[in-house]
Amino acid sequence: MQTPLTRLLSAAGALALALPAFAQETPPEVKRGGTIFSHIIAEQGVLNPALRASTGVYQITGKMIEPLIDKTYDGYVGVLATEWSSSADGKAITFKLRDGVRWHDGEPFSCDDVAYSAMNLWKPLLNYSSTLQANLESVDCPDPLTAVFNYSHPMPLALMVAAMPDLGHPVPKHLYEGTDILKNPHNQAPIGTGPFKFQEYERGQYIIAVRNDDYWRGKEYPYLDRVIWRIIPDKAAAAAALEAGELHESPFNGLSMADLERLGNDPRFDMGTKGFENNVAHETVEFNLRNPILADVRVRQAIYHGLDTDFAIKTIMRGYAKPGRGPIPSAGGENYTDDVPTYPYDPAKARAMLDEAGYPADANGVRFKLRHRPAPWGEYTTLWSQYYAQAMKEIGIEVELLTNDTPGFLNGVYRDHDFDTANGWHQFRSDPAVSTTVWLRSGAPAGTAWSNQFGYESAEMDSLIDAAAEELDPAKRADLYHQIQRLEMTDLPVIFAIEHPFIGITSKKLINHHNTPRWDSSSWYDLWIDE
Amino acid sequence: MSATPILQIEDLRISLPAGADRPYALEHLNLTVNAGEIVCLVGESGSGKSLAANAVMRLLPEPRVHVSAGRILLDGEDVCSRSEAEMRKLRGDRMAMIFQEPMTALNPQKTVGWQIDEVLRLHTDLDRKGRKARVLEILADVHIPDPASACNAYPHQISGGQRQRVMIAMALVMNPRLIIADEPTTALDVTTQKQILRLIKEMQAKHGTGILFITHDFGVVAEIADRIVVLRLGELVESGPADQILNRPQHPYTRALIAAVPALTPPPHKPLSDAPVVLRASNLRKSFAARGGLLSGRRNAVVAVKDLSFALRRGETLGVVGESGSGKTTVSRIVTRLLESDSGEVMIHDRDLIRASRADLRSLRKDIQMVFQDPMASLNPRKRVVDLIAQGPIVHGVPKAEAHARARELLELVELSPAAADRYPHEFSGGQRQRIGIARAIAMQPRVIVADEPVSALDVSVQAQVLRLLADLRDRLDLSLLFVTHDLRVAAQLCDRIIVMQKGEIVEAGPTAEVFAAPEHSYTQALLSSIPGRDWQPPQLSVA
Amino acid sequence: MPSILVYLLRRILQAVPVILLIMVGSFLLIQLAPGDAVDALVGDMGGADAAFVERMRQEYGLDQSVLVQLWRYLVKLAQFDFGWSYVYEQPVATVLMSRLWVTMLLMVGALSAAFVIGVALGTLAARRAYSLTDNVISTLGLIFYAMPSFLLALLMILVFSVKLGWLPVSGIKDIGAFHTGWRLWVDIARHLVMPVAALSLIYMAFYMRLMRTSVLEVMDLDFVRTAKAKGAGGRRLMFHHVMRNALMPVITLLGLQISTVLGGSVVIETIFALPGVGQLAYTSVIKRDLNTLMGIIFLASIIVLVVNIVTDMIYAWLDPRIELQ
Amino acid sequence: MSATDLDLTRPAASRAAVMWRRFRRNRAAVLGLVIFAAVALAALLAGVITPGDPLRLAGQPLTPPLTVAASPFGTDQLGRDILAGILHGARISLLIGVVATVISIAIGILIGAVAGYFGGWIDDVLMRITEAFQTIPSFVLLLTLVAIFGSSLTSIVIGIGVVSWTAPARMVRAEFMTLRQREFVDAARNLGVGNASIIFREILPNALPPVIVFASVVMATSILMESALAFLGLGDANFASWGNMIGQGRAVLREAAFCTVIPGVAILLTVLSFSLMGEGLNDALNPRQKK
Repeated sequence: MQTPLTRLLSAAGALALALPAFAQETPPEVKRGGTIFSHIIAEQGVLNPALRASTGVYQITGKMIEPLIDKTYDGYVGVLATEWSSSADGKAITFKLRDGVRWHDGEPFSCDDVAYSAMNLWKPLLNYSSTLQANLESVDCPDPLTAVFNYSHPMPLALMVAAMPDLGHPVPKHLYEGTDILKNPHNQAPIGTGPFKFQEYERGQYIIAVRNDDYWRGKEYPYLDRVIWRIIPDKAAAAAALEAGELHESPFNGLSMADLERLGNDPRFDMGTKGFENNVAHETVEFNLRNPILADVRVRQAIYHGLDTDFAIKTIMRGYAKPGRGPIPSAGGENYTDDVPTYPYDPAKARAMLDEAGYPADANGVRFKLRHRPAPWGEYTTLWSQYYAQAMKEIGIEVELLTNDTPGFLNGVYRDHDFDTANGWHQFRSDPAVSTTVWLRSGAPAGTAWSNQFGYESAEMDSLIDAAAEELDPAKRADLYHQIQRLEMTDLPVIFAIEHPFIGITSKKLINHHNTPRWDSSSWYDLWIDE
Repeated sequence: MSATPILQIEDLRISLPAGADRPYALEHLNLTVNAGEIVCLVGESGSGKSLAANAVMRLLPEPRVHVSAGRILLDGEDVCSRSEAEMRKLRGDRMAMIFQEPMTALNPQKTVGWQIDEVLRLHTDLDRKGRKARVLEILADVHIPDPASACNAYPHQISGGQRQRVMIAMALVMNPRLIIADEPTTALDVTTQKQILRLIKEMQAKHGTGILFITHDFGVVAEIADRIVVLRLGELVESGPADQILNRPQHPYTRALIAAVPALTPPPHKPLSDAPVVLRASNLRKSFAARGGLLSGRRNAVVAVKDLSFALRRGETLGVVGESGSGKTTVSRIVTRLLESDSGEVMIHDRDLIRASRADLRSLRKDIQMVFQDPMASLNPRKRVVDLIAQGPIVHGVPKAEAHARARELLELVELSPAAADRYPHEFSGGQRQRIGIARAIAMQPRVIVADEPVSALDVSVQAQVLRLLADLRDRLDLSLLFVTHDLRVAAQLCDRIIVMQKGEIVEAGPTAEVFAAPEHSYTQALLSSIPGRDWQPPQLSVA
Repeated sequence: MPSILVYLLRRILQAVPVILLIMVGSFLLIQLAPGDAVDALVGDMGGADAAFVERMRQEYGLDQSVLVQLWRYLVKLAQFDFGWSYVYEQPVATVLMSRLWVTMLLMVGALSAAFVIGVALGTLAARRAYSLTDNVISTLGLIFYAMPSFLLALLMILVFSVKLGWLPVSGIKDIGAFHTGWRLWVDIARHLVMPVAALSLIYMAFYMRLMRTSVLEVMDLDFVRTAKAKGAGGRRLMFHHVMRNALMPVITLLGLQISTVLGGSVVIETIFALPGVGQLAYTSVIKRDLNTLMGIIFLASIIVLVVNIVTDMIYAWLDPRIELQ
Repeated sequence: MSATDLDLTRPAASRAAVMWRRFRRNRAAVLGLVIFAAVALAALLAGVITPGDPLRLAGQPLTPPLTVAASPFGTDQLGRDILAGILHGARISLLIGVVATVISIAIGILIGAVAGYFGGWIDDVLMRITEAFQTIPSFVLLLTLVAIFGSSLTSIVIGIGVVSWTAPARMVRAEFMTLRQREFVDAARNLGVGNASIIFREILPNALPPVIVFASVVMATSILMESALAFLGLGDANFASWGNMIGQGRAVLREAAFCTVIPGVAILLTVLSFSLMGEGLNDALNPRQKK
């Protein structure tokens, strides 16, 4: 139990050292002031990361509301927390909180805020956090700068730490207590501790945040005067705006691949996946094992053999992706392994396997038909579904695409199980226990999105998942996850075909951009603009 | 009076566009209008008389229809060589026009005053006050009762007669040398027509204007013409002083036209009082409520027919006579139950048509058939003639082949070639269509035929033929005829008895001859005295 | 004066059953759609656990039966409470109000441009009927009509924004410039040029063709001949006698099309990132933001009602034969 | 009498011949017919010129037009042949245009005819329903219908039909209200002809010509509506439709404008051909409107 604790503590220490180091690295000619225009593709109803865990929310609130812990290229570093440790039985996790931090309204930040947020928002109201904090019983405040989280079952510290950047944002208790939390006006006008203060939200148009002159990192931060997010749902319009200089950056594939690639070649812009490593997603093909044809694992494997993932990566993702190796992406750190069974593109083999499984082609070359539901998550999933349909035709499977909007898709797939195959994304959230293993475990009620819609039931898988969730030893934990990966790649209830981070495009005028693995969700305290 | 005539048309020719049924609408037209003279240009439809009028005003739909030869001299100056701008100055100032239908000829969106004022604005330098005074003056001149309020009225707010007075005022306001009146009284009721004709004569006498008066009605001609020009299919057939043309026509066409004018002498009274009554209508009443639901406000109901009773005997022709708004058309619709009456009964052979059930009504309809006013509108343009005629019998269960064979026979009966059977209605002339309509009615072998203004849309010569056919069929098939008409001449010719209606009520009824000879009711008297040309007795002419 | 008030009151009362029919019908129709606002929310967030989903359904009242939801909605609506927007987490009235002006500017701009230019060109074409001018105008009209508005919008962005840099690409105003007063309005106008053009083109084509036919028809009417016989001609004839009468069918069409224009703004607002009601309608449908969608439909009903009353009044003003009743 | 025997020497030209003559006189309409014939031919011969599934991989993605003989119009971002898409898409567009129009006109005729013929409370009720449909922006209603029934070709076509019937209904109603007062209707009633027969056999054939002309407008709008749906990503992905091609081509608009422009021009030409033919049909069926 000593090893992880020490390492994490040293990581926290590293931040303390890194701070002045960062300041030294910053070129002396740093320019202060200025406004940055950032692209956001979808309107956000709620600007409270303690109520809505999604990158769309973090992208904005990250500048105003800070988490206990953030993730950098050097590992996990404390933001509002300075140290963290776990009790030996793993049932108590203690955070030391940063001193001298004040909310934007001037009130001091303390353990009360953390305890209130955890018990009243994170546990009952925050998506995914409810699962994570299901066993949270109480948060004690022995002193204003110490928060002790008490669990009824062991909580691996690594899991907790990995989850905190996304699911660990405290909100000010004094503004929320005694109100209807979901309708609290600060959900749209957030009060945080971050380097920028919320100023204005013009629906459908923009959100403005301005410099916090009382930021805890020091008077020199942040460098910028203002951050403005422009809401542009249309990718082509956003591309034109970026080109016209009306935007400085567009994260999370806010432009079409074609425009990203085109503008990536423009000397005015930096384009790439750097700074998005923490937000990796899989393009999938999901099976409904209730269909007797698909219940046969040979059929599922044959389908995998029929998919030319390299072609799809090249045409759809323009090379900014790699083949998937099961539920955990290569960005998953020690929990990831590439030692898994694979199914390289081999249509001849796919055909042979289908023949063998008892599905020969008829006179028209058709073996059977599948009703496929493509997720409406935008360019990648749409094109991937169409590629999938094309590829299946080559091996004699007729695929009918049933296009629906989001609620229609989620209902068809997760509640009604009215599909043969489906495709969509699966986003990896720092640790497999946050949202990945839920997908593979049996027993979830029908209708919950991203819970087992396959009808996949494996006692072995279930026990592996349960064991990993409470395993405190990081090495053993990693090994359990490797086993899970291998089992998934063998049983294949879902094909994690392609692993891809998001792509962003940024004006070269921005200095210090994308310098952390979840940069667009981070606070931008050190970002400045050279103009 | 000046030596040069006001209007001189010399050898005028108007060309039609290629593809028309004839190359020229008008050829070799010569005509002179002197000051203080009314020249009537008479002709049936298609004679080109209106085009001639428009040519004088240079209002032909050029270039498709245009003057291709001849001269038109206004006060000795050639109109044809004028530019459009010069013409605009002439129009309304030196020559003016009065049209047939005053409702459509006035701009519905402008007040009467504005429209007269426009002439003054276009042709004078008068200021607003001066113009206003002149407008009021001219309105008073044409005997509009309250000129000041008429000024602010829109055309739809005044009566038809008043509208035509406004048109005349508009034509007269600049004291033009020439007025062209294109069928100015055709759309009016007889009593109004009489007043308007009187007004035109009065104005002309007062101002010494030359008038070119276009009409198809010899009654009107007899009433006002100084000289007459007769046109037929674009050609001048005869012209001369009124007396000569009216009483001693030379050209066979003129003679035929005049012969076709129904004489005002009713047929001898047929003794029918012992014939059985085929149709008895009693206490019919109909009022029209303004359409509307719960929330859409109410308007006072208009009573179209109040408490009307009459009887029709076998073989008899009963005329229903009245001006527009008298309710005569409503009567024809109620009697055939095309319109539901509010109360009363219509007994046909002891069966009440008004209260008949759907099934009974169907069989009753066989007994009472109708001939409609507009022979174009009353024939479904998408059906062949044979289908039109056979439709009724087929609906009533006659086998199709038999009905068709019978339809072809009927065509002969109405003096149409059997070859007509397979044609569509638009291939026929108005008179022929009306014959088809009659054949359709007869195909049902009815006891009663209700004829609603069956000849009012037809030219005089055709009118006479159709009337003759109706009378003939009535006698041969022992039919009874309920004949609705506004035209007293027509009524006089055909009807055994007449009912005179005014505002939904019968003001007088009796044998036609008696009513014509000694009208008792003042309204009947007014009607009879308004018949144009009633003092002119068309000569008995032998027609070749 | 009171008669006009009585008229207005009656029109409004007449509209009540229609609006009620629309609201109930739409409410039940939308309920047929698979999934609800919470599903959409979960989709947006990239997932959520079962507890969260259940909690949100309760919060939004989506766990109740359809009829209960409908009744609650109608009761609120009767008090002019449009409910809560699930997507924007604001009262629907606030959401609508913040977007209505954009759509109104877009619609009024597009329709007036279409009307003025369409009527002018249609009249010109009719005056020079069958000439070269007429052929050019009529052909243009047909091409305008056949041009998909989104294609035109994309091409305009390419040419006027990207290549020439004359006009802003998207949005309703220059964000971050913080213009005020007349500069703000100039800025907004600049942003609306392309959307208005793209939206108005098809209607311009409609009005152009209709006006041409209508003018030709009116020119054949008797009273125009009367006016000519009076010596009127040229512009005077066109303006006082022909156009006023010929406008009537165009105005009828204008009144009938108002809701179609609202529908057309969906695509245009999406392309130009205009924060208007059209885009909102699209979002509300795919996110099952029931209350917002109902609010939009209600708003559309009111707009249609108002426009119909206004066109009827214009009608009555243009044609004295028609009485408001 | 000379007038009684009509001069039947003139051979009665068949209706079709007369209409064709009038149609032919309008050169633009003939051009429309030619374009339409080309589109129809493309739809017919799609399988011959570009055999196989138009959605399959046909070459290097984003091949520009006129560079590779196999794909003269180039390929899209998934390497699908654009020519094949255009030809096969013609089928879909025509199918949508025709079926949606038939649906909307059929509903429109039924409602308009009944409302216009009977009048009174029936008219009131039907017109209130029509107003309700007309009040909801048709495209928003279409989006809702597609959200409910999914983006299948069937539901899109039915949806378009269902949202476009109000204009034909009003038009048919207006025609019926005029025509029911014409004397030939009274004549038929007077003969004892029943209501249904009067509506469909007597009045409807006379009310049809303007409706047929209007059908060309509905057809054009249907195609535009489908393409707008597809543009928003709500088209049926199982078929190569022009709208789908534009919707997806838009992502590569700057890089490969031909992916958008070629189907865009196809839509433009098709819609244009409908309007042109509509003008010609108007000349042919309603000759009185144009002297």
